[in-house]
Amino acid sequence: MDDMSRKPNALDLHIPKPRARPGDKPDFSGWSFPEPGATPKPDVDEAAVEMRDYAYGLIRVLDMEGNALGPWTPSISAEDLRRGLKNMLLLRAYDERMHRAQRQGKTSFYMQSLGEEAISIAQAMALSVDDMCFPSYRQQGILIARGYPLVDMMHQIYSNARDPMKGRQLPVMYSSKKDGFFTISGNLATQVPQAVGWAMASAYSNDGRIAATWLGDGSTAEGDFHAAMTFAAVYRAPVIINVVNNQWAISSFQGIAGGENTTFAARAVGYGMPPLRVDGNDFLAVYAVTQWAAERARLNLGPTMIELFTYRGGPHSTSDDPARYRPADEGRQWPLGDPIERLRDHLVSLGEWSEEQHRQAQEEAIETVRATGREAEKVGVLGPGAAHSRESMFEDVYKEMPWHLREQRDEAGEA
Amino acid sequence: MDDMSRKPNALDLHIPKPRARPGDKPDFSGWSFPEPGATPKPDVDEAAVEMRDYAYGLIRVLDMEGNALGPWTPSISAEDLRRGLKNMLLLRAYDERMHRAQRQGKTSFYMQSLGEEAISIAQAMALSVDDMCFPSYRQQGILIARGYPLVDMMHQIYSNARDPMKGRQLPVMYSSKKDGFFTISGNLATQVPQAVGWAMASAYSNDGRIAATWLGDGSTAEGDFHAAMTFAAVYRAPVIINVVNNQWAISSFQGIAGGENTTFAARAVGYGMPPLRVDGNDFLAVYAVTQWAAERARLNLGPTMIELFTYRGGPHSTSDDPARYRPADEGRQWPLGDPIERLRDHLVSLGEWSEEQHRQAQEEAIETVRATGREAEKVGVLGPGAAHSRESMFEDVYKEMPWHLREQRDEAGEA
Amino acid sequence: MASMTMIQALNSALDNMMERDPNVLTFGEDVGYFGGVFKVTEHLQKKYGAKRCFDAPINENGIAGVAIGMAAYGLRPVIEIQFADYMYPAYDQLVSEAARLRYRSAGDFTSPLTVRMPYGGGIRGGQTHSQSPEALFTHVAGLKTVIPSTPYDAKGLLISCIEDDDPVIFMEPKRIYNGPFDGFHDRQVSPWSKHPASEVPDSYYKIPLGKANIVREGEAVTVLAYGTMVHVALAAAEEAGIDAEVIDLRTLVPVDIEAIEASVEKTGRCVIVHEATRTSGYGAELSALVQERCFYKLEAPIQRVTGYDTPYPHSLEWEYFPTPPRIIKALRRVLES
Amino acid sequence: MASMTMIQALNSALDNMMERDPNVLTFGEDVGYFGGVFKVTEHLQKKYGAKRCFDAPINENGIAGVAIGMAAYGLRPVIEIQFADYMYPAYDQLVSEAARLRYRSAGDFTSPLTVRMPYGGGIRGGQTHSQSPEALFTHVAGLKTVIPSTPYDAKGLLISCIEDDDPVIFMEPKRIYNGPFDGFHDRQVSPWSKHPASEVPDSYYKIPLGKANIVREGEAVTVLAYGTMVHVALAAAEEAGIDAEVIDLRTLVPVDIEAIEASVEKTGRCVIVHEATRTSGYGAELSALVQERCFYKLEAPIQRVTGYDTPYPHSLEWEYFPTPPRIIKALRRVLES
Ligand SMILES: Cc1ncc(C[n+]2csc(CCOP(=O)(O)OP(=O)(O)O)c2C)c(N)n1
Ligand SMILES: Cc1ncc(C[n+]2csc(CCOP(=O)(O)OP(=O)(O)O)c2C)c(N)n1
Ligand SMILES: [Mg+2]
Ligand SMILES: [Mg+2]
Repeated sequence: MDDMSRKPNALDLHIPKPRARPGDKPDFSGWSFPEPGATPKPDVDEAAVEMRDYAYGLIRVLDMEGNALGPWTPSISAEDLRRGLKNMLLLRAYDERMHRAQRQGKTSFYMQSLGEEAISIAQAMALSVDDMCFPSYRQQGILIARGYPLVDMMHQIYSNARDPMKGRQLPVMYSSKKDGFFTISGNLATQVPQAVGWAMASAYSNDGRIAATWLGDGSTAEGDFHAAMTFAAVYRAPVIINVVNNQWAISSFQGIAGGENTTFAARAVGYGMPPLRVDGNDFLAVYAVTQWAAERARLNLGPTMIELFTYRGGPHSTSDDPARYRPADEGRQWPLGDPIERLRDHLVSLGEWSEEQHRQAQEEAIETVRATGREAEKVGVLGPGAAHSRESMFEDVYKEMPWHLREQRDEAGEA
Repeated sequence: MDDMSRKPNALDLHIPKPRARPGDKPDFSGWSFPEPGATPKPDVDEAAVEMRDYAYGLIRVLDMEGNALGPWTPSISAEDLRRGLKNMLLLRAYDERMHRAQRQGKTSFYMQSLGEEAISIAQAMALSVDDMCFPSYRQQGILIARGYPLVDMMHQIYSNARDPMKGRQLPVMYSSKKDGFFTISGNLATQVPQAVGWAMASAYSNDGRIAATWLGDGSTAEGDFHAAMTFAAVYRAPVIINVVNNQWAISSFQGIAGGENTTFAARAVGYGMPPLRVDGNDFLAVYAVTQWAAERARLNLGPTMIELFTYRGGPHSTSDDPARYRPADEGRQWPLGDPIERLRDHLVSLGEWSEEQHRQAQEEAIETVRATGREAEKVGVLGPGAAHSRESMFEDVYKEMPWHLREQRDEAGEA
Repeated sequence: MASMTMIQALNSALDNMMERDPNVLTFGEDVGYFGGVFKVTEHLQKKYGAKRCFDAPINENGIAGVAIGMAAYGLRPVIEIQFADYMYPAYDQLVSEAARLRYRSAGDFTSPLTVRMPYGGGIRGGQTHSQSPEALFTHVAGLKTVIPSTPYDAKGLLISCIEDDDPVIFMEPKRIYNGPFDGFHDRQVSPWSKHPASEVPDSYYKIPLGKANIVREGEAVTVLAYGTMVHVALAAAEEAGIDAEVIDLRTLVPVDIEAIEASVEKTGRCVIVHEATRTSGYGAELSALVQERCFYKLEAPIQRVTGYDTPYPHSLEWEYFPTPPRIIKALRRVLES
Repeated sequence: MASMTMIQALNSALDNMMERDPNVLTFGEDVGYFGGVFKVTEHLQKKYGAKRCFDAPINENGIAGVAIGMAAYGLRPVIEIQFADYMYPAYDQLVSEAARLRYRSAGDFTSPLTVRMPYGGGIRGGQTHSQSPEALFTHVAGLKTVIPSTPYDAKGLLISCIEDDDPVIFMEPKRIYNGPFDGFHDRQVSPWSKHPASEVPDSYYKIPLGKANIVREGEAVTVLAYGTMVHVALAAAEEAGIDAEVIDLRTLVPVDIEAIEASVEKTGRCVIVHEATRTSGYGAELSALVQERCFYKLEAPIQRVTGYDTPYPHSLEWEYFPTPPRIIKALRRVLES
C-alpha cells in the first residue's frame, strides 16, 4: 500500500452491515410500506417511463386482517383461492418432510421454500399452464401447482430408481419439460438469460407462450442478471423476471447484493423496463401483479421485472444454520406475516373457509405427504448402493455415446 | 419450433434499428436537449435519490455560439482552457498521423478518438494528477493531458525498440503506472471492476486518491459493467464510472446496447448511484461534471456514473469502414458540434483567443506530431524484423521465468 | 460448384441451413446489418430478415445464455463469438449449461447449439485477437469441438454441426479465411482459388463429425494437426522432403482415434502440431492417447510443436508461430531417434 | 505446534499473513461475518475488522476483477470462490487479466493475487459442488496452480501463494478438509489428528512453490497425484502391496519436473491419478511430459486413472470417483506389461 498514514479527510471503505445479528432483537424500525390497496394499477400498456415509482413502493392487496383492498384486487374465484391455499399447505408439508428426510439421512441435501409459498403457487396459477418457467431452486411450488406428481418429486429427492433425473442431480434440481419447468441449475442466475432466450424464441416463432424466471436477491449480482435484463429490454422479450427478495443470500443480507441504496425493483428502471414491487407474502397481490405482467407480455408489450418482497423462513439449505448469522426470531417477527395464514384469514373473512376446514386441509396435506413419502421410500432412498446402473452414468452426455465414453463405460465395468 | 402458424395476436420479435443507414439522410429529428445552463447543479453531497432526473437530461454549459451559461460553468482559468484546447489539437493531430501511419503500413492497427477529444482531455484536467485512470482504448488524451511523452506513445504504436510495452501489445494498448494510466486491455469492460477494486483499495488504505474508468455505450452490456456498478454501489467506492456514449459500437448503434428504451445514465439509477448525463462535446460541461464527481468521491461520498453523450467521428478502428453501416455525413451533422471548435469559439468570445492563434496552435500541433513522428520512425516502425529479442518474448510471463519457459526460450533459440 | 474462400463457404452453409430450416437463426456482435467483422454472415439479414440474422449486445455470456434458451425452445441457433479470445465471458453458460442440459435433465432438455468463433494468430492481432483456446473446450464433457482447414470442409462440417443435436464449438482458423497459409509469412500467399478444396457446391452437403482426413499419405512419421496448422505441416513435410503422413483431425472431440492409431501403428513416430500454448494444450491429450494406445509401436518420443507458454505477442508474432522450420526440426528429431 | 485440520491450517495461514502484512485482506461470498461456508475465514472478521475480511456480492467475475484492481494498487487480496464449480463466471478476469497484466504492461502492473477455491468430489455434492477444473488453469500462461494434500502443506503453501508476486490459483481438496480420505468410502474415516501432517506450527512458515513431495518411496512404479488423490493413491499402493513411489506434486504449474523425471527414470513405469475428467485433464500434460522426457526408460504405457468424461454424478458418485481398486488395476497393468 502506498501510504497507510491516515491523511486528513482520507477515504475509508464502507462495508454494509445488517441491522441485527444473533443476540440482537430483530429490527424493522423505520420500515414503512404503502397501505394495502393504496397503490394504483396502471393500464397493461402503460409506458415504462410512467412506471418508475412502482420500483420504490410496494403493491399490497390483503391487509393484516384478511381484507382485500384496492385496484390490484384480482378477480379470482373462491374455488381457486382454496386451491391455492391447499397447494401452499401441501408445499409446506412436503418441504417439512423432505427437510426431515435429509436430517434422517435419507438424502444428501434439501432446500425449503418456507415463508415463500405464495410466490411459486400464486405465480404458477396466474400464468398459463403452457407458459415456460425457469425457476431457481426455491420454486418447487410451481410443480405442485401444475399437478406434477408429488411422488416423482420425492423420487428425485431420493435419487431412487424412479428419479426422473436418474440420480444425476442434487436433490431439488427437478426438470419437467411437459410441465413447463426448466431443468434447475446449481449455478445461480444462469436460467435468467435462458428464459429471455426462450421468450425470444417464442416471439420469433409467433407463438403465444411467454416465459417466466425466478432468481434471488443475492443472485441479482451475477452477470447473468445484467445479460438477461439487457437482452430482454433490447428485444422486448415476452418474459417476466422475478426477483425473490427474501432478505438473505446464504449468510449475507440483501445489502451485500446492493439492496442498501435502493430496491431490487429499481434495477428495472435502469433498463427502461417496467418494475413492479409486491408483498410476496400476499397471495392476492402476487397473483395480480403476475397476471398484469403476463398479459403485458402476451400483448407483445415486452418484459416486466417483479421484485417479490418476502423473508426466507428457514435455513438456506440443510447445509446451513441461520442461527449463526441472524436473529432466530427475525422471521416470526416479519412485519408482513405468513402467506398461508393471510390467505386463510382472507377466505375466512369471505365466509369461504373456516378454522375447522383449515385444520382438516392441513391434516390432509400432511397425510398426503406422509402416504406419498412411504410410497417413495419403498422405491428407495439415497444410500450406499446407487439405484441406477453404472452404465447409465455414461448416457446422455451426448445424444450418441462417443467411442471414448463407450471405452470408459466398459473399463468401469471390468473394475 | 412447436408452431409456426401465426396465431391471432401472436407474439413477434423486436429487433432495434437505427434511424439512418448508408444512403439515408442523418436523422436527429425529435431529439431535444435541455438548453445550455438550464440544468441545476446539486450540492456535492446531494442524496442519490434526489438526483434521478439527471439521468434523463443533459448537462450543458456552452451554447453553440461559445457562451458559457448556468450553474455548471466551472471556474477554470483561460490559461487552462488554452492548455485544454492545445491538448485537444495535439490529440487530433496525433490521431490523424497515427491513423495515416497504419494506412502506410507502418503499423498493424490504430484507433482514433476523433470528436471525443473533450472527454479525455477535460476529464484528465479535472482529476488530480495522481488519481488512477482505467481507460478504454479511446482515451489516449489522458496521457497527452498528463504530459506523457508523445514519442513514447508513438514507440508503442510502432512496437519499436523503445516501445515501453516491448512490442507485446497491439497499438494503442498503452500503460503508464507513474502517470496513473492503467494497462489497456483488448477485452472490453474488464477495466471497470478493476477500477472499482483500485478505488476500494485506496479507501481501504485511507488514501486520498480516487479512480476513474471509461467504457463505451456498447461495452455497458458486458457483465463486467454490472459487476462494477454493484461493487461500487455496495462498498461506496471512490470511483467515477464514465460511459462514453458515442452512438456506435462497431457497426451496431446504441439501441443494440440497450439505449432504445432509456439512457445509459439511467443504469446508475438502478443501483442507487448518482447519474450525471453530459454533452460530451462541451469541454466546460465535461470538466464541471467530472470535478463534481471527483469531489464527491474524495469526500468519501461514493461513486458517480457519468454518461458522456457524443459521437464517434471516425471509423471504429483502422480495420473498420463506417460508410458500410451509417450515413457518411452523420458525424458532420451531429447537433452538438465539434468539441474543439466549440472551445475555440468560447475562448474567442472571452477575448482569450483568436482565429489567428488557433491557426498557429493547429500548425504547431501538426508540426510537433510531424517532428515527433520522424523521431519515432527513426527508432523504427513495425516491420518484418521485430525490434525486440526473441528471448524477451519469454519474459514477464511470471516474475521469475520457470523451467518450462526457460526450456522453450532455449529451444526457440536453436531453431 | 464454385470456387469459394472459407468465408464464402461458411456463408453458404448458413444460407443453405436458413433456407432449409426455419428454426435456424444466427446472431452475435455485428453479424446483422454489417454481416460480421469477417463477413461470414453477409447478406443473410437482407435475405432472411432481421429476425433471423441480427446484432447482439456486447455480452458473450448473454449471447450464449439466450441461445441456450432458444435451443431449449426448439430452435437451432448459430451464434458468433467475434473472436475466440472473447469467449471467456461466455464460458460459464457453455460449460455449466449448454454442455450439461441433456445430462442433468436425463434428456428432458437439450441444447442443439452451434458456437462459431474465429481463432488463431498470424494476423498481427496481438494477444486478444490471436488465441487458440480449443483445449478449454475439449476438456468439457458434453461439448463437441470442430475445426475445419479448407472451404470444402468448413461448409460440410458447419452444416453437420448445425444439424447435430448436441452443442458444438466450431472454431474457424481466421488466418486461412481468405487463402491457405503455409507458415512462410515472408513468401507470396496464394488465394483459395488455387486450392482444390476451394471447389465448394452451392448446395447442401455434410461432412460427418468425428472423422479425420488424411491429407498426405506417408510411411515415416505421423503428423497430427488441425486448422491452419494442417497447411503449415504439409508445407514442412514438402519443404523437408519427409515421407510424413499428415492427418487433419477436423473433429477434436470426439476425435477419430482409429485414423490416428492406424497411422501411428504404421509409422511408429508422431509429431503433434498446434498453435495454442503447449502446457495442457490439446496436443497433450493427443500425445497421451497415442502413447497409451501405440506404446509398443513407438520408435521415438512423440513431439509437440506448439505456441509457447506466453500470451500471444504482437511484434514477435513470427517467433511465436509454429513455423515450418520448427516442425521440420521436430520431424527430423523423431526420425533420427 | 498443534494438531490442525486442513481448514484450521488454512485459517492459520490467513491469520498469520493478515497479522504480518496490512496489505493482505480477504473477501468472497459468505467469508465475512459467517467465516465462509467451510469456515476457512472464521474469526478473521472479528479479529481484523470488516474491512479486511468481508462478504462479497454473488458475482465471481466482480470478486476477481475487484481483487485485480486491489492488487494493481498494491494490496495482496486473497479471494475465495465458494466452490471451484463457480469459478467460470470469474474465468475471463483470471485468464484475460490477472494472468496477463505483467506481460502486457511489460512489468508496469502486476497482479499478486491468491484465488482460493474448494474443489473435488466425494461429498455427495452433485455436478455443481464436485468439479476439479485445475486443467483449465494449467493451460493459462501467467497463472500458477497449487493444490495441497495435508494441513501442514496447506498452510505453508498458502503463505507462499500470498507472498508470491504472480497470481496463484490455490485449489483446496474439500473432501479432506476435515480428515484424510483413502477412497474407501465405506470404511471408517480417520480424523486429521491421527495423521502426522496435521502437526502444524501456529507461526508463519512457507513451503516453496514448484517443489513436489515424495510421500512414499518405491522402485516399481511412479504414481503422480495431488490433493485428495495422494491419499487414495497411497491407500491403493498399501492395499496392493506394490512398491510404488507416490509423488505429491503440490504445485501443478510450474511442476517439479526434476522430481518426476528422477522417479520415472528409476521405476520406468508411471501411473497418473486425478479426479478431473480425463480428456484434456492435467494428467494428459503429465503423460506427455513423462513420455517426452523419459521415453527410453519407459517399460510400459503410462496409465491415467481419472474421473470419467461425464458431469459429476450424484447417486453414482462412488462409481465415478477414482477409487483404490481402479488405481490398483492400473498399477497391476503397468507392472505386468
Ligand atoms: C455461480 C454461483 N455462485 C455461488 C453459488 C453458491 N450459492 C448457492 S445459493 C447462494 C445464495 C443465493 O442467494 P439468493 O440469490 O438470495 O437466493 P435464495 O437462496 O435466498 O433464494 C450461493 C452463494 C452458486 N450456487 N452459484
Ligand atoms: C469481450 C469483448 N467482446 C468483443 C470485443 C470486440 N470489440 C472491440 S471494440 C467493440 C465495440 C465497442 O463499442 P463501444 O463500447 O461503444 O466503444 P467505442 O468503440 O464506441 O468507443 C467490440 C465489439 C472485445 N474487444 N472484447
Ligand atoms: Mg435471498
Ligand atoms: Mg460506442
